[in-house]
Amino acid sequence: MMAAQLVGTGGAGILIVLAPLSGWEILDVALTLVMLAALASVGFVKAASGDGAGDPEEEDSPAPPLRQAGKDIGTEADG
Amino acid sequence: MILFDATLCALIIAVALATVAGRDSFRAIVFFIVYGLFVSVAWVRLDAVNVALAEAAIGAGLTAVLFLAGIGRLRRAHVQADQSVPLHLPAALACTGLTAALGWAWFALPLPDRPAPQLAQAMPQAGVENAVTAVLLNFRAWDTLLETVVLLAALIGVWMLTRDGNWSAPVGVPQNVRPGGILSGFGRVLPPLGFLVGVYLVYAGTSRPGGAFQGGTVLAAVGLVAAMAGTVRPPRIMATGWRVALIIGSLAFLLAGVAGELLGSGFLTLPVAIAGNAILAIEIALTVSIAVTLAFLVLGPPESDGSGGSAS
Amino acid sequence: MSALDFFALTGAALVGLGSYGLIAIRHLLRQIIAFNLIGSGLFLFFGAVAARGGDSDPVPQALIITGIVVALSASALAVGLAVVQAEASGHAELPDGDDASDGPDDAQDAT
Amino acid sequence: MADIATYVLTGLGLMFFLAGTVGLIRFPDTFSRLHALTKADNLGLGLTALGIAFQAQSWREIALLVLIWALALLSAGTAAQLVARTALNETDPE
Repeated sequence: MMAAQLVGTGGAGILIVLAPLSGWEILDVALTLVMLAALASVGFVKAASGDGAGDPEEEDSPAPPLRQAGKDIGTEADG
Repeated sequence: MILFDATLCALIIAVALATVAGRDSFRAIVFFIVYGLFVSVAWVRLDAVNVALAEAAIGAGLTAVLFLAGIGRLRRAHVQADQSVPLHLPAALACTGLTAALGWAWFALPLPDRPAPQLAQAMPQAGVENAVTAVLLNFRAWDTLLETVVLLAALIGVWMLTRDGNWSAPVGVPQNVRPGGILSGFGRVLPPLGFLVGVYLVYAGTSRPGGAFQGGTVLAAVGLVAAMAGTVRPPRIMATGWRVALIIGSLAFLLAGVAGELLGSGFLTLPVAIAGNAILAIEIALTVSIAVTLAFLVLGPPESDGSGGSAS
Repeated sequence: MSALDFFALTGAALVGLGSYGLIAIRHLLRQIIAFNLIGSGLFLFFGAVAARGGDSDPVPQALIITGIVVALSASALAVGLAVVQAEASGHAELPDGDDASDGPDDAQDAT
Repeated sequence: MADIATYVLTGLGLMFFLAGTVGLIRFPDTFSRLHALTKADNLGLGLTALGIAFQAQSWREIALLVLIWALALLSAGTAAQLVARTALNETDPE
């Protein structure tokens, strides 16, 4: 699970070091990598949780008051 | 640098081996993410930064999250865990043969005289400085137009898998988030930053590496983080506004194509005078569509609480 | 050996590895992962061919970007189908399709 | 002068990367591995970015480097917390 983090920081590190050698535009690649590694670590945590979509912080309390999150957007037409 | 390249290639193969031979699917995905990183660096070394961006965003990012979400959905359905893979000798032999054949093909192929001079001659008429963007949105616009249709077809295919009872539920599995927790805080801080990064990539795509696909993928990732952290609730399939967002890219493309026909330069051929502005407009519309489509593809068909897997 | 040779041969090796995974692994999700390995191996091979002969050629790069996006959408559909199959059968594997040819083995197992 | 700063800072950063990765492989449990990875690697990334920033041609590159590091720090801190909580849930079921 920590691999996602290692990929984010390690990959960004490799690309940053390469940047002066093979062109500064690869900083954009490093930025993208860090962004997506953030998403991947959320994905990992979610996949490791009990129902595949949980929050590890909620699962230690016995009866967690789950909320189904946030406000509705884009629900103009219902089926 | 050749030592760096050799090490990189060895690492790619080692990680791919671990992906195939790993103990369970969770580990396989871990290695797949690392694999995506290395392949992305390989594209940088091959002097294809546009592809490196796409691989970093899609290969190492969205695809892995798609598989992780797949594991989560299998777990919801109480599917039994997988076992390790026994060695399959005939398959191993056949695949070694396949690799050997491809390697032979590499050394047997005649050296082409590339890049073809036509592209360099045509670049002044493209309207953008990034040659890859010019190819994608102008010279080979047919490919990209049909690709947006493929994306839509895949999304329709995914939505066809929805159970009848879930049709009006929000897309994807219901996400549980502790209010005020770390995850929900992250879901508020990251999206604005990520949105900036995505828009920057699209904007950069006209003159340097980047573009609608890369920027759209980052925006899709932002949407996915927001959805998984509970900042926003995913929309329903029936939501009209989101349906418009899905098709606006293909629509803009078609409109530009028809405009090219009317202005006399031929269907999907942008007249030189308006090429720059037209590409920017297409690119913005395309980014919206790609971002929404990819995010919906990764979220999967709607599933409502409690009925996951019990309906059969 | 030039650097391009390394990348092309890596691509070839990835195609082989991915094909092996696709054949040998029964778990559907991991088969899809193996399928993605084949795809990116082919892209790498193609990219190495494109980088041959000097400057990098934008046309193959554009095709590869298209390919990466299409591979993702195909994978999404495949994951959706795999989950439905797993929900219906309780296993994330396809049933043995060629029961007829495996018949004798099955009979032996049964007795 | 700028070159020396780049070499020193980048070298230092790579050492931290190495230390963090060795820690990830060698440490016995999730928590100590997380500690090695999160702190050492992100310090390494920051030092590397600082070192490379001395070579930058324009402010755009420096801004990008800062943004990369900031994003890495933000996501590493969050991920460390969440991964640790997941590991805690696994080792200590109620």
